[in-house]
Amino acid sequence: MADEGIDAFWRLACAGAEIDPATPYDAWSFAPPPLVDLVLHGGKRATSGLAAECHDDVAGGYSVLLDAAGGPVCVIRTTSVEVASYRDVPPDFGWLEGEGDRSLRYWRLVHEPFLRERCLANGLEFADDTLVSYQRFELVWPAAPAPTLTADGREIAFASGDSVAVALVRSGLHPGHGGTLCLAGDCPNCLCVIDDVAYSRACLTPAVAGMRIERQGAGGTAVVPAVAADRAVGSRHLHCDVAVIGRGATGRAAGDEARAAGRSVIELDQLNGEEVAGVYQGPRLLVRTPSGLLHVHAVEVIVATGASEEQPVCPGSDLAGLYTAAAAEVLDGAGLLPAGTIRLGAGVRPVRFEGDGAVTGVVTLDASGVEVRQPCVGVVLDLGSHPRDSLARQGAGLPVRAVGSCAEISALPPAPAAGVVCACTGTTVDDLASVWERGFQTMELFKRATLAGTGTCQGAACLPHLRAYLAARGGDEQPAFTARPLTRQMTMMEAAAGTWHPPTRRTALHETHRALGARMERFGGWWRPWTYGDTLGEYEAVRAGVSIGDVSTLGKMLVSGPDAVGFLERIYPCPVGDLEPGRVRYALLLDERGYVFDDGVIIRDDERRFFLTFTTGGASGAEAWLRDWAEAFGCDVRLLDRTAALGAINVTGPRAAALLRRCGLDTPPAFLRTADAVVCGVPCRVLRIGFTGEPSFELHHDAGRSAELWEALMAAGAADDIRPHGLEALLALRLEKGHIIVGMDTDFDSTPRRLGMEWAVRMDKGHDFLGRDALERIDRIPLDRRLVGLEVDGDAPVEGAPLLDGGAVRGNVTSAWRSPVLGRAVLLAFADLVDGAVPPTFEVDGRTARVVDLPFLDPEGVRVRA
Amino acid sequence: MSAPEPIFCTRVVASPAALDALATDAVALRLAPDDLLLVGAVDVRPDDPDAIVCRDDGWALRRMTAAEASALVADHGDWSVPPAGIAQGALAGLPVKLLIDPAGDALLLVPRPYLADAVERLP
Amino acid sequence: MSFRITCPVCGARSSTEFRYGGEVPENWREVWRRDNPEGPCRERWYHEFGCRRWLTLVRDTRTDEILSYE
Amino acid sequence: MNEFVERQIGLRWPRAVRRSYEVVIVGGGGHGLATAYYLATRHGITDVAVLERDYIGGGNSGRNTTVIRANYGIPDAVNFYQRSVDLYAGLEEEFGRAVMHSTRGVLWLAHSEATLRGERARAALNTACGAETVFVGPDEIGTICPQIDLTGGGTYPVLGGTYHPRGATARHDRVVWGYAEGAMRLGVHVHQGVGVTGLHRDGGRVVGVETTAGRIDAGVVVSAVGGHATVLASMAGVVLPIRTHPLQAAVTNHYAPILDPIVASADLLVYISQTPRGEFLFGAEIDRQASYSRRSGHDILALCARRVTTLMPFTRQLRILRQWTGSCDMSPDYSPIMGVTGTDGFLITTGWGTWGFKAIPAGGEALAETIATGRPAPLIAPFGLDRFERDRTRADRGSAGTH
Repeated sequence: MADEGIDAFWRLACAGAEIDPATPYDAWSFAPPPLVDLVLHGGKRATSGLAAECHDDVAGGYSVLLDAAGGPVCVIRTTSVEVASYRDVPPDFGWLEGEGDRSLRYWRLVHEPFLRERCLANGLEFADDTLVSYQRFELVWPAAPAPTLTADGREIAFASGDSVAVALVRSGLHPGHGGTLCLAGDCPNCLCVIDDVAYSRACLTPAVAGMRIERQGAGGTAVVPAVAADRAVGSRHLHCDVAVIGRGATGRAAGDEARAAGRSVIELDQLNGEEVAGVYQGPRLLVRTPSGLLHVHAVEVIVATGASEEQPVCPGSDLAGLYTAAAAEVLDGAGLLPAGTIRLGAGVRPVRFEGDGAVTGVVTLDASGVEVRQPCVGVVLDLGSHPRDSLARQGAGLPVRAVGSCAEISALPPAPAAGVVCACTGTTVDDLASVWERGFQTMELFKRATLAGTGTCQGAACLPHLRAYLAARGGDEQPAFTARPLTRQMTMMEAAAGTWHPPTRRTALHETHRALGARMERFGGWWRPWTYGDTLGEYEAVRAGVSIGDVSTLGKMLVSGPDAVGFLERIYPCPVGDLEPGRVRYALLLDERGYVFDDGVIIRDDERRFFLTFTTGGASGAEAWLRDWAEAFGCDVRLLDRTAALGAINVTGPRAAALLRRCGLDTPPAFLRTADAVVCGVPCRVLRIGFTGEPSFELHHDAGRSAELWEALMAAGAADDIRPHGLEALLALRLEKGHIIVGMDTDFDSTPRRLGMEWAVRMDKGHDFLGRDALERIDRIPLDRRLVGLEVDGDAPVEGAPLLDGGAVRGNVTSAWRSPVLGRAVLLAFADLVDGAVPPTFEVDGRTARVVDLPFLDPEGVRVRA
Repeated sequence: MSAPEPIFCTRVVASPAALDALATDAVALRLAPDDLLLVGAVDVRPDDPDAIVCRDDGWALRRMTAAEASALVADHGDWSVPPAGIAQGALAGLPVKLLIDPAGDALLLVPRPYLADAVERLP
Repeated sequence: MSFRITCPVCGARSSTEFRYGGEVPENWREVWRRDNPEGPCRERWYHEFGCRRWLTLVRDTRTDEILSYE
Repeated sequence: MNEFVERQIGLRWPRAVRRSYEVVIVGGGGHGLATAYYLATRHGITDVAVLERDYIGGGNSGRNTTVIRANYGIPDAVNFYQRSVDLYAGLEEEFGRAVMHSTRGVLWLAHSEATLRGERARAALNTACGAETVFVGPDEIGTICPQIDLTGGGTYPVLGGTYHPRGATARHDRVVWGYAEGAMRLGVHVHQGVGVTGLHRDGGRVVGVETTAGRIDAGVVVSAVGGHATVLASMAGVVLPIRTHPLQAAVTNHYAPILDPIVASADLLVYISQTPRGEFLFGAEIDRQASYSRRSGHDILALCARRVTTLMPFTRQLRILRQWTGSCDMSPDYSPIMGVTGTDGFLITTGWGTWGFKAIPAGGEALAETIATGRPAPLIAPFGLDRFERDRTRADRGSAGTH
């Protein structure tokens, strides 16, 4: 070794680890070098490389690992070298390489590009069967500090590769009563709270340094964690032809077969930390992984989850010290199977287990039926197995098939005679007998009357026993109950990963409003300024001076085409064909039932081209509505939704026209007229309307120029004390004029007649229109209720307050506001008719409300036309 | 990747045949048979007397590579991106348009009212 | 529950991207009639998150399988 | 020890199906069994058969989220559900059986001014109709349910809401079984595994049903089916304005009791409660499309989880155990459709949408009265099928949201 620093390090290591310093060693760094940190701190115990580049590597060799700067970091000893194809990566390599989420999926993600690059450098072509050298090693020096975790507040050490369950056993703690029965995720016995997440399967969770474990025990009630950390959980979507669940021999063979047929394959295995939580339509699999939620979209799903060993049901079957054969193998491998553990032969069913907490003896029957007791400290059982098929059953009706032992039908065990049959819920065989006697004799009633099968393992362990019991009592073997997701429990945060609340849209003036101190509110799917802090002042600015408001959220639509007029005649209940360019016409929108679902205005640009507006809330549905009917009527029209493209600012108040003149609009359009003009240098379509009861000019313009236009109007209006108004003020202003807000002052079944808006419908317009038939029929039925104006002295009652008449509810307020200009509260309300007429007064909020004509303000429309 | 920014577009709604016949050098997204979105201010005159051609301020745009676009969709959408051409669909709950060019560049268009949500949700 | 709908303009997408338009009525003037069929149902969907166009398809309401597109 | 094992109720199944009954009720869910129970107990009519194609309580009665409340949006509905709240409160005494009725209070949250307005209206109307519902501000909400994040994760701040103290839950299965047991005890036949395949008519009148167990004659046939109301009604020539939608719900594993009230949010469209067993039970709105499928979806689960964790961050690390799907028969005005149908001998109870469980006692009682007296019971008179053609729909936005 040329580098003296490395050699000195080697000698130091030899002294520390008792190695002969003359032993040859190699020195190298990972690609990328920082991976060496994972060896020291992350439990990395394997590496892999292109076999063609690794033929010198042998088991037993020592290496000094270097960091990015070439400095020595640690010494490792290679313990095994295995050469196999890329496809046949050992299943534990994802974990042993220690990278990413330690899944095999992640291993492939980073190793495929790496191996491709190495192939290229060696003049080889990378393929699935490219040979890879898989090397395992141990850390020799410096000795890694034994990793620890905290269990029930106690710090315990564990060995690399331990599951939490094994770590607990290793430390002398048991994962809870019966907690090492299966160690394969099939029983609820080892459930623990791991890092605040209860109901975690200790047997399937790799022990990681620093983890916090609290033992929970089968059937134990978990406490809601005091700390609910906002752990961001990622989600990702993968697409493939075939998803294979289970990487046992059968699963791998199925995957190989699909690959050989040229299909893309994704393999998932819970031993890799990939737990399939559910099989959904698609088919789509939801998969929990340590790094987040995985959505696997497959054309076909193959379930190769194998079989689980039958769990015993007899007195004492919930004691600690019982093991399935697989669990015994795991513990034995970790050197933790207690001496004195006995093995029962295949199919030998114990009569009972004895012990207090932990097993001390097992009683079986001999050939002549005599009980035999064997003392022991543990019992390994061999009761046969049952398909682990809940995912396959969930996928019934979808392209999901089970293969291997998961698809086999197992024989039912003998009917259980005593003991706990469902460990999750603590249901005993006595409980089954009790509900049977009470008439609950089918599987589903059985389940509901005992809750057996509704716990964490969702019946996986108890189902064969429940069926056996029913078969013995009732004769017929009853089907398994429905398999529903989730097969593996996800946390709420995992389930929510990648899902957002519906977005709330912002106008181009959003930041402008916020800079002005507006309180923004969700309204009709948009953020809108509710108030700038002084609603009354905003109201007064409109009534007495000039004010601007952001109405960009209004729906806006262009319609053109040879059938434009005919189409709109069928859409609107008012005439359209007689509308002249330059005019603005208010219009209701009716559904087929004759009910009002939106309103807006119609403007004609030319013979075959129109501009329409809709309410903020109605805008999102307007385009779909128009397109649907255009198709249904076979109309040749072009439609373009302009809502996002156009901003709109309403300039309103007695001094609005004067302001606009100063802004370049020499002749503001008259009431219900429209004109194209340049305002403050911004091209606008100007609509003269009167929603607020004052002269109002809606300036529709390219949304990119909204902020510029707003600022210019504010500057130009400074001399008039211009101020913006929010939605709260607007709702009050329009109420004084008796204008409805669809959705607030209407119901799902509001006909124009119920709204007192018959004037907006022209049954005689000479065209059929949506809702016309229905209105003709409904109009022959006596009216039952009507929207009316009411006045009350004093403050406004609650919006929604009932109208009372002699104690009976006779309607409800839809909008209310104490009008500063009128000096009393004004209300819109639905009122029941009595003998064909609305009574003159009602009781509202303990006061007398008088029915009055609408509008409350300016009935002649003098102000609005000024 | 840059953050999305509001852009000016030109929107052309016309008969499918008129749009098919339209020649332009502009970056073009055919949103539907009768609906074309052109990035930038483009002077086009489709052969349809009822065509609607107007400036469209309704979009924000973000440039990225095709590989970044694929990764973004894998993280936030349940559909996959075609090797080239236009793709439309939901990404993190937002309606987006993607244009992948065969050279490996991609454009992501988000309706301008969702710009702030896009910045938050599509890092 | 969501399922895949193949939009003729945009391709296969989750049904959550679409607005549901309901069954196509035999006669839309029968405003209170709902056939509510259990089995094949001819209905309308609007691709709100994509091309914003309607499509008509036949879906089996027992399984949510799309049987055909028009 | 499993304290949830049924130890009181006993079901006595009839040996055989008789060929004729005075009343045949199709559908062995809560509504069908309650109707039979009240026919027997209140009107002495015991020559009654309830036909259930699968097992009793296996439809929506077994798939709901067990919420009982009366805070509706129209007087007729408030009155009706108030009756149900009262009957539920006395059900344990009536049956002599535990149904795990538990008065928890319902908290309904608003996160926007528009919704706040609706909640004020709800409180005012409920109060006028005698159902206690009070408007509450954020501070009171924090006192009633400290687990709620009043900032709504910074984006859905709680502006206020309503509190309905008599809101309750009960174990749904026990309600169904209690009615079944009570009816059976008085001689009502409840048949499981008997599906109705057709109706027999004489002239216009329905006179019997064809079943998988043969023909059964009936003086009156009552449709109390959930999910297939349209299918059965169409056999009687009755066209229903009903669409069947899936409704999904989910539960977590069980945890020590912490959440007392039932909490719903009208803006987030979600509701959550903790069951006596300790599971957190939550759900959202119906699926938009009509469907008879009962396959659950991942999308609604994800949405629910997002909403619940926004509202109550303490739920973040709770594990979801199971999800399921029921079939809701939705009427156009979100109100039920009950009583006579225009076809003699054929009555219905349907349109229960997402609120069928809470209506079981009042619905059964009123329908039994209608059958026994031949006149629509006053409580359900507003909910007749003819209201649609008569332009007398009962639009109830109070029930249109969730559960």
